[in-house]
Parts: sequence; C-alpha cells; structure tokens
Amino acid sequence: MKSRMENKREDLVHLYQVMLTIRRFEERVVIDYRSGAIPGIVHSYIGQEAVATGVCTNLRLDDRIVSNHRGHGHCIAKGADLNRMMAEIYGRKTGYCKGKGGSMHIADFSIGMLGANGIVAAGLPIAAGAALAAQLEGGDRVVVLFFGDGATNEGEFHEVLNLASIWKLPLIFACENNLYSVNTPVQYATGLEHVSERATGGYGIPGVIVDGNDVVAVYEATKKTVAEVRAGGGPVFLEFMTYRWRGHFEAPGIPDLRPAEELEAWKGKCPIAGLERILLENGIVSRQTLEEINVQVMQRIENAVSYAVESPFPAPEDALEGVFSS
Amino acid sequence: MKSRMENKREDLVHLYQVMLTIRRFEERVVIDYRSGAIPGIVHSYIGQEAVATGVCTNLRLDDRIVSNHRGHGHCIAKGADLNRMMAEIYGRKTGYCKGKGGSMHIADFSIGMLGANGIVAAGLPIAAGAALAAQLEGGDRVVVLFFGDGATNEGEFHEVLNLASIWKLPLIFACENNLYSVNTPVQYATGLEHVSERATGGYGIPGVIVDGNDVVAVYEATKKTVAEVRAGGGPVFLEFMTYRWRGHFEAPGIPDLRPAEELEAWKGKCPIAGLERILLENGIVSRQTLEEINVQVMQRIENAVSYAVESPFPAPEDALEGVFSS
Amino acid sequence: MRKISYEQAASEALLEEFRRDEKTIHLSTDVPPDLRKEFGEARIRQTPISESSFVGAAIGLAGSGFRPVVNIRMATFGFVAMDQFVNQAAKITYMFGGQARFPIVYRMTVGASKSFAAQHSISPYSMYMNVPGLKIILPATPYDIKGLMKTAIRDNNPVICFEHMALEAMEGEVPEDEYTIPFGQAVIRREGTDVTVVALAKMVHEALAIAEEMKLEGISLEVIDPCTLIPLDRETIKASVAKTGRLVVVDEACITCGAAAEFTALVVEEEQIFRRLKSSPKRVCGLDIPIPYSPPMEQYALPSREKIKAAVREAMT
Amino acid sequence: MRKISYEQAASEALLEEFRRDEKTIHLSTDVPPDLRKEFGEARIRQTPISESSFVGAAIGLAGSGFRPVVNIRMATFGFVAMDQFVNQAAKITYMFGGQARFPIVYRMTVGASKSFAAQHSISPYSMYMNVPGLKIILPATPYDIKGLMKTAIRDNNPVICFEHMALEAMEGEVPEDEYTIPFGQAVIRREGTDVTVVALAKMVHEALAIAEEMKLEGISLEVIDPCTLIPLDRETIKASVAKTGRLVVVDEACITCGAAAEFTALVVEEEQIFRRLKSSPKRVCGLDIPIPYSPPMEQYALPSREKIKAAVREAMT
Ligand SMILES: Cc1ncc(C[n+]2csc(CCOP(=O)(O)OP(=O)(O)O)c2C)c(N)n1
Ligand SMILES: Cc1ncc(C[n+]2csc(CCOP(=O)(O)OP(=O)(O)O)c2C)c(N)n1
Ligand SMILES: [Mg+2]
Ligand SMILES: [Mg+2]
Repeated sequence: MKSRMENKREDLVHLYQVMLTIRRFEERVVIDYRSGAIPGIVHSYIGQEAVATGVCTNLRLDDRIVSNHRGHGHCIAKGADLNRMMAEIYGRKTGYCKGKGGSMHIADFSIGMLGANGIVAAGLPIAAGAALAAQLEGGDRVVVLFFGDGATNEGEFHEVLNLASIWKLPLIFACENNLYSVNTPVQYATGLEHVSERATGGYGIPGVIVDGNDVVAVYEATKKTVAEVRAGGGPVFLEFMTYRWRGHFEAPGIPDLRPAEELEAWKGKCPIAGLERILLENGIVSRQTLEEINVQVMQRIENAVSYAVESPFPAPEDALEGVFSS
Repeated sequence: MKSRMENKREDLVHLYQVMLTIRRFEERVVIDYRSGAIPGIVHSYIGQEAVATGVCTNLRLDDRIVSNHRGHGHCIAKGADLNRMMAEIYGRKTGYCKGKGGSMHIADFSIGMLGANGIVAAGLPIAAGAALAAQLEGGDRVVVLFFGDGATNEGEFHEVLNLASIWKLPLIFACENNLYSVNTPVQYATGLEHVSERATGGYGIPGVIVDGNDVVAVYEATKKTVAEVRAGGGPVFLEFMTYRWRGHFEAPGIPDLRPAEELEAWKGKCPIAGLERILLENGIVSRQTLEEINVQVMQRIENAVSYAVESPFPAPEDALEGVFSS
Repeated sequence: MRKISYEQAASEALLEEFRRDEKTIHLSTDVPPDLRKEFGEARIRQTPISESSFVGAAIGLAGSGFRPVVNIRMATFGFVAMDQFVNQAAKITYMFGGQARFPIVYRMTVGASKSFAAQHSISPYSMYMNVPGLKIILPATPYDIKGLMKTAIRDNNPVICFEHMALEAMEGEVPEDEYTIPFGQAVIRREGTDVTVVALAKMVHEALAIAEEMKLEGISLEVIDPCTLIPLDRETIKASVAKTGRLVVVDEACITCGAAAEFTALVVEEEQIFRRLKSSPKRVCGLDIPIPYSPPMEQYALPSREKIKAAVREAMT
Repeated sequence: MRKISYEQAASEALLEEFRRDEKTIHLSTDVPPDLRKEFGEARIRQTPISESSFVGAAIGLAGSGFRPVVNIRMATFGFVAMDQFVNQAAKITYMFGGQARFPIVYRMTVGASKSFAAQHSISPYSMYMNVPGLKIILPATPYDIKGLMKTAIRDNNPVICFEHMALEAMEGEVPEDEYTIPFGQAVIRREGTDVTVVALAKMVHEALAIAEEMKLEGISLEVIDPCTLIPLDRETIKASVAKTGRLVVVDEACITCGAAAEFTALVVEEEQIFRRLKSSPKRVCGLDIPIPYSPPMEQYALPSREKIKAAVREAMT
C-alpha cells in the first residue's frame, strides 16, 4: 500500500471509517444470516471494501451509482442509512424497499444510489440511461457503475460500452475484478487477465488498472477520473483488482472451490489493515483513535440491528401495494 | 482490383460464374418482388457478391455456414439449389423450407448451410455451437459466420467472440461491413471505421481487413484463413469492406438515406465488372465466353423461376405440420 | 371529422407530447424524421442495434426524471431485450419500494398478415401480461392510438404499446382537438344482445364486419375491444356476458395461454356470470404454430371470418 | 423402494443418459462435479456468464448432431437469452421445413418460497407455453424428474424442464431400474369424486395434503398433475371434470394469462363438459405482483392452503 502523505488526515480517517463500517456491517450480516435472522441470500462484500470506499468518497450527493448483487458496500459508501439498510436485509417494513427488495435490491434514490441488481450485467444499461440523463441535464454529474469481472461476459456489457463511447456519456465503469465469478476464474471465462482490455480495445474507452485493495490508490485514481469525466471527457474504465474473502454467497449449495492459499494471500493484503498501518506508522492517528472509531462503528451497526429487529415485518397484504406508481 | 495471374483460369471463371449467378438471381428477385409475385420482404445482396463467393469457394461441402437476413448470396455460393431457393422465396411447397421460411430463412443442412436468420446477430451463437460441434467431432471442418456491421452492436456478437476465443473454436467471423445498418452509418453506431477492432481488442482474435469488392482478394484472404483455422489455430475475424446497391430491403416504408454519390462511387467498384476486366485484359477468357456464361446463368435463373411458378402453393393445412420433429 | 392513418395518429401523439413536456426523449434505431426535425439529435436519439442497452437505458433515464419513448419496431425484436422488460422495468418500482417513478413507453409491432414469417410476426402480449408491473395497451383504431399513446406518455409507469402491423395504414376519424383516453376502459364497439365477442387489435375490425353479416342471420353481436390489456376492464366484459349469456373471444395470438384464455377464465370463474351462460365460451385464436411465410398457410394460421362465424353459430345452438 | 432427492434423481437421469449417448453435451456456468469427473471437460463444458451465447450454441450443436443439455439455473436468468428460446429454438424446426432436428434440454428453476425476491423467483411457464415449438415439462416428484428428464434428453426437439426450487431436497421413491416417462400424460395423483384439482409443481403436494384434510369435511378431491405442459394431456383433465363436475386449478405462477387460465378455458369451452359443470371453475394462483422478499409478503403472494380450501368449498356450494 502506498503511503501518500499528501492525503489529508481527515480524508484518510474518513476512508478508514467507511471501510470499517462496511466490514463490520458485513460481518454482522453474515452472523445474523447464519443464525437464521436474515432470510434469502446475501453476497458478502468483505475483502473488497477499498473499492466502494475509495470510489464513492469522490462523489457528490447528486452523482449517481448503479450497483450489482454484491451491493452493500456501494450503498454504505454512497452514504446510505445503515438502519434502513439493515431493516431491508431483515425484511422489515422500515427498510429502504419496505421489505420488498432485500439484500440484492437495496436502493436509495435520494442519495443517488439507483439500486443493486440481481441479474448479472442488467444494471449496466440502466446506468447508461442515468448517464444520458446527466448529459441531457447539462450539469457535471457523473454516474458510476459497479460490476464484477463475470459481468463482462454478458452481451449487455458490450452494448453499454458502445453506447457510452459513441455518446461520450459521463459514465465511470468501476469493475471489481475479484478474479472469479462464483467459481469460474476470470482467465478461463474471458481469456484475459485484465478485463479493461475490452473497453480500450473495441471502444476506445481509456482503461486504468488499480490495486483494489489499496484504498488510497483507489481514491486517487477515481479522483482523477471523476474530474476528467465531469469535464466532459467521456467514459473511463477503472479495473480494480481485488478478492472476496467469503464464498460467492451466504447459503448452502455452491461450495467455494478457490485455492485456500490464494485466499490466505489476499487476506494478507487486507485493505483495512493496510490503511491502519499507514495511519499508525506515519503517526497520523493513534491506536486509541482507531479503537474509538471501531467502537463508534460497532455502535452504529448495533443500532442498525436493533432498529431492524425492533421494526415490524410488513403485513402480508402490504405485498399488494406498489406494483404501479401513481 | 488486384490482377493475380497465379490464380488458375478455372478458379477465376468459377468465381465469375458464382458472382454472376448471385447478381442475376437477385435482380430477378427484385423484379418479381416488385411485380407482386414474391410476398414478404427481401434483402438484396446486389453489390456484395464478391464476399459470399470468395469466401464459400474455399469451403468443403462438410464445412458449415450460418447466415443472416441478407442471405441469398451465401446460399448460392455454398452451392444451394436455385430452384428450391426460388421456390421458397415464391412461397411454394417445393421450396427449401416447404414455404414456411421464405427469403429470410433459407437453409440447406445437406450442404452445410445452417440457415439465414431474421434477428440481427441471433445466428452468431448458433454458429458457435456448430463450431463447437466441429471441434468435438475432431475433424478439420470449419464454420463460417456471415453478419453485417450492424450486428456487431448486439451483445450476442461479443458473447460469441468470447466463446470462440476461449474455446479456440474453428469459427471464421465473416463480417460484411457495408457501412450501414439500414440508414445508420457504421461510424455513428460503433465509433469505429473497422469493426474488426472489436475482435482483436478484447478477445485476441486476429482480424484482417479485406477489400470486399475484390473477389480475388476475398478468395485469397479466406483461403489463408481457412487453412489456419483447419489446422486448429482458433477463430479469425475477416472484415470485408463492401456496399449494398439497393435500399435496406425491397419494401415500401423505409427510405434510403445514403448519399447518392457514395452509391455511385461504389457502383464504380462493381465486383463483377472488376473481375471481368481482369479476365479480359489478361486474355484469360474472351468476351464471347463471358457472354456464354451470362446466357447459361440467365437460363438457370429462368429455370428456377419456372420451377417456382409451376410449383404448387402449400395447402393451408400444411401449416399444421412440422412444429415438432419426430 | 378529418381522417388520418393509425401511423399518423401515433406520430401526432408523440409530437404533441414532446412539445408539452421537454423531459420526453425518443430512442430507436430508425429516427422518426418529424420528431428529429423539431426536437433535435439530443432528444430524438438514434441507437445502435442493441435493444437491451436502450430498453434498459430508458429505465435509467426514467429513474432520473425523464420520460423516454422507445420504439423497438417488431415485437420479435423485443426478445433480445427481454430481461430489461421482465426483470427490470416491470419489477423496479415494486422492488425498490416505490422510491422512484419509471415513466416509459415501449412501442412494438405485433401481428401477422404480410408474409414476414415467424421471426417478424408474433403477438406476444399474453407473455407480458403474465409479468406484473407492466401496463399494456393494444389500440385498434387511429383515434385510440392517439389518445392511449398520450396517456401512456403521461403515465408514471412502464407502458408497452402493441401496434398491429396491418393497422398502420388504416384511416379513421381523429379530432384536431387535444384528448387523451384513460387506461382500463374497454370500448363496446357495437351493442348487441345475443353473443359477446371480445376481440383484440385487428380482430376488432373483423368482428365488426362479421357482426354486420350475422345480423342477416338474425344474430346480434356485442363487440368489445378491451383497448388496455393491463389494467383490464373486467367489468365491461363481465357485464356484457351477463347480458348476452354467450362469449366468443377472438384473438390472433397463439391460443395456448393467450389473452383469450384469460378472458374466458375471468368470465366463467364468477359464479353469477357462470350461471347465466347459455352455452360454453369459445376461443377463436391463432393456431399454435410459428407464423409461416407462404400466404395460404399464413392466412390459415390466423382466425378466419368463417371460423369466427362458426364459433358464434355454435355459441347460439 | 429406495428414496432419493429430486435433485439426485435429476442427476441420475443425466448420468445415465450421458453414458448411453456420447453425443450428449452439458453446458452451464456451474459445472456439475459428477458429470465432469466421468465425462471430462470437453463434454461437460463450463461457460462464461453469457446465457444467450450458450442457449444459442446448444441450437448449433443440436443442428450438427449433438444432444446438448443446458442448465440455466434460475428461470429469471433465462430472460437474457429469451430470443434464443422464442425466435430460434422454438421456430427453427418449423421455419426450415423440418430439414434438421434440434434435440436440446434446457433446465430452469421456477417458483418462490426462499425469500430470493423478484429477480430470483418466477414461474414463467405460461410465457413459454404461448410459443409453439417448445416442449415443456414440470416434474413434481423425484420419480417424475428422472423419467421425464430421460425422455427429454432422447426427444428430438427443444424441451424446457422447469424445476421448482422448493422441491430440490424433496425425497421420493425412485426405482433402481431404468425407466422413462412419456410426454403428454397427466398423472391422477389421487382419485376422487367431488372436485377435480389440477395442480402444478409444488402445488401438487399442497393439493394432496389438502385432499387429506378435506376428506374429513366429506369432500373428495381428484388431484391431477399434468407433468408435461406441452404437449398437454387435455383428455385426462377433461375426463376428470366430466366426472366430478367441478374444477379448481392451483398454480403458483401469476394468475393473469397463466397456465391456470388455459386449463380453465380448455375445460369450459367444450360444450359436453361445460354442460356437466356443477359450479364455476376456480383459479387459485400467485398474485399479480413481483415476488416480494420479506417472508410474510412472499407467503401471501403464493396460494395458501386456506385459499385453496376456500376455493374447493366454494366449488362445492
Ligand atoms: C443473468 C444471470 N446469470 C447468472 C446469474 C447468477 N449469478 C449471480 S452473481 C454471479 C457471478 C457474478 O460474478 P462477478 O460479476 O464477477 O461478480 P462477483 O460475484 O465476483 O462479485 C452469477 C453467475 C445471475 N444473477 N444473472
Ligand atoms: C434484434 C433485431 N433488431 C432489429 C432488427 C431489424 N433489422 C433487420 S436488418 C437490420 C440492419 C442490419 O444491419 P447489418 O448487420 O449491417 O446488415 P446489413 O443489412 O447492412 O446487411 C435491422 C436493424 C432485427 N431484425 N433484429
Ligand atoms: Mg467476480
Ligand atoms: Mg451493414
């Protein structure tokens, strides 16, 4: 991890806080899922926190993001309310989607989070539309699109690279290349080590490969990119190399076939531990401050769980409402 | 047009014959469509004859091709029976598809013509499957896939580039870049001049740009490619630059918005006239021989039309047969 | 009143609504020249042939405050974008708990009759009716397409407008004055007392022609055009059957699991109406075959006047 | 007899058929380990996440003499490949005049019950039933999935096998000896005299449980499982209703234009049977909403035992 002293103390601490919030949130979701308190399926973001954090920290409230099935981290980093997120995951009426969406479908349009998506690559066209909206509005909003390496195999990925390129959309492709889609290695599925080649190759969209476990690197690369895109430079493809620590999802059924050593090696590159080292080694914060942050974060997660647990389930008949907007 | 004296006389004459057959066939189809004798819609191949001809002349009977909506030329070049083609276009019982398919759906599985397709890019996955079959069979068959520049914008195009590349399929992408999809210029739709960049870029599939109006160039480029693919070299992308002389299809409705001068310029590059010049200037054949070929070709077209016209229409109830195979 | 074609009426609706609301955006592979001329390239966008991308982009536009109108052309082309219809556009309002509105109009051409063969001829509305979250209109006249299209553009939900290919050139009376037609109101195209004929799209006109002919046989047909398939005006249909005691549904779509099955079921499953039925309901629909190319077979695949009349006569016995 | 799970029974069918015919090929994003071990990488292919490409590749394989089996997993994922199902696989046999055969099996998981929410829960069989050219099976027991799957693999047409997510772990008797089950034969799961209950997939088991309960109320249910949706065994259904005079269709899919509408229509439109109906037919189906995530709402979206019983009682009055 790069030690960039030019980053302000508050910025670094903020990155640390956000990453830790995601980590603790996800740890808690896993525990509560295993205990049976959370239904459905959840895809854990643990290990990839630096990406959502480093990217979204560069965004304004009126910028928009579109997410995928592994979306909790993106939500948190964009500033979503932990209570309403947890309530949604718990299937409660007070959740972001009134309990209708669950883990894979959290959205908060009021902060520009246009939704997670359960269909691989299906969020991409939607993001293109949001970016077209930004362009038509004439301001300098940008749209960030989060997706995995696996999504680059779906046809929609290419259709959207094309639209973004020919219309010069203010769209940032934020690909989290965690080396696998479920158990399929990216090299098998794409024949490539870096899927950003697909953007540079046929579409002339600039691609940048970034260490996705180095939050400062993610932050810096995105900062530069966001400035370019805001200035009307057209789409950019950021490929973040990272790794998920847990199986594809928290549910029995599909075994985790990735090599154990590989996982261990990546755990050694923990984005949070990495930033912690920088903060401590450079004397930016004390260990005690980190402890305090941890306590605060744990408290917020605890509050979120309490909020969720104390919230009522929707009434069965609530299911009938909201198929159409008025 | 290159004058390649290394090509054997018979080969050149054969290429001439095939191109002329396509041209005369298509001219007749247009006339009969306008007179009302042919129903539905037909997409004329006039102007692009060199591509189908130069490509298919390199194929064996057991090689397979998959075609698109503009498929008559591919059929003829692969050796389809003109009578059964014309009968199909006329909607007769004796047609290739018993009158069920029509112009856009001619197939002849017995000669490895796996069918035209009315949905842009939908033939591509089918061709990938045929190529996988060839690979599993273990022989040295190849599959050639014809499609237009417009098809490169559909997601399926990319999905198939990917499959072909990671599985090293014996698949030849034969793209007819006629500069437009309906009235949309390829440069607008793709941001590219040469769509083969999409194959070389993200998929590492070698791309070759060929003058699609020079039948000898098409023939030579394909010859080399077929040999490579037969030898197990994996997929190759051939991009043939060409132009259609007529509107998108023979039907009222969509006007032809392409510049008149552009069309005239391309007519000046007529693939048939070009080869004719070579044949005559190099004394390979006499004008009289060409006349004779023309007469023969006209006779075959005439016969095909007679065959079609004299063939019965299917009985209405024939519609009920053949939804499923036994 | 002046007469204009179905196609012109649709164009007028677009022109008027695009003038009315500058948040409207048009996406299609073939640009409508009149719209382009008046509203420019930015709003009247030409798209590459990549339906998934622009069917989906409409969702992102709508969720960001725009009102896209997307012309897919043939309904057969819609299937390459099916996920964006079924899993995205239809579900996004509900799944996100109503946080945002998604006003979108998707236009698609349905039907057969022009020897376009199986990959350019289909009437798949029942497939979309099985997907909650999509409103569906099926206008049968120039007057209707104009009024319903305008309502569709103002609606805050994804609306699919299915347009029958054989109606494009059809002329009909369309007022010069502004009007809209509310969704969910069936139209009784002709009142009658003996048999309720529910007919869709082009079949509305067939049914009306037949009603004239059957008058001579002394049979009085009540012809109902649902106009909107979702939301569906069940009451008008039920009330008519309660009156006539007989039902014939005429639809060009394939019979199995088509809309005609739904109309039949919704009528018979109501005990009150069931008790009043004088004979078994009938469906006269497209055959369960892909649409064949050759004219004699294509015609055979679709409901013929003879078949409709036979069904009506059977209902009367 | 030994008992194995629904999932195991399906696996066995694949193993046996892959041994029997070396032209069989398996395509899926998740490789089934047992098949891979025995038949190797070439025949048991792992695919990238690009459903259109491999749903379509199966057509090309089949047209070249192979017998592909494609596992799509969730039926919601099938929509990204919809064109290959609707415009290609379904039409290609007919459109090309029967020049080639296209033996393909497509497997997809349907249903709800696990809080997977709207993008992972759907029962879209009626959408495919409206597309002529696809055979469709919907096995409800381990015995059935094994026998029907084997028949599907040997069939010379595209066959979609819809498998309910809640049945995967269900155990049932499956003989060790080889057997196949012919398509188009409904099974009378339980004979009865008062009400014919046609039930699909998981609802077969609900209907059987209810039949036990209702016996105590003195109501005798005849429970019919169509097993194959295309071709459909209309005769068994009609004969049963002709006998009982009452029909309740139970299906978890959304009600509008679902298979239940088709079953209702095919029964009532036959004059003979219509005359014998003692009460109006009823549908107990999934509500017209995307499947919600939270358990109380999800359960509410599906047919409950109480609703089914209420419909049966209503049919009896
Ligand atoms: C169209 C479609 N196909 C398959 C799936 C099942 N699925 C869900 S996530 C996933 C893997 C996605 O991999 P990637 O994009 O790399 O994201 P990651 O899970 O690694 O974060 C698959 C196959 C799906 N949801 N949608
Ligand atoms: C999925 C789909 N979208 C749209 C169409 C309508 N369409 C038929 S051919 C065509 C243009 C194809 O252009 P190109 O691939 O360049 O082939 P060309 O016609 O130039 O030979 C279009 C838009 C279609 N058939 N299928
Ligand atoms: Mg991944
Ligand atoms: Mg073209």
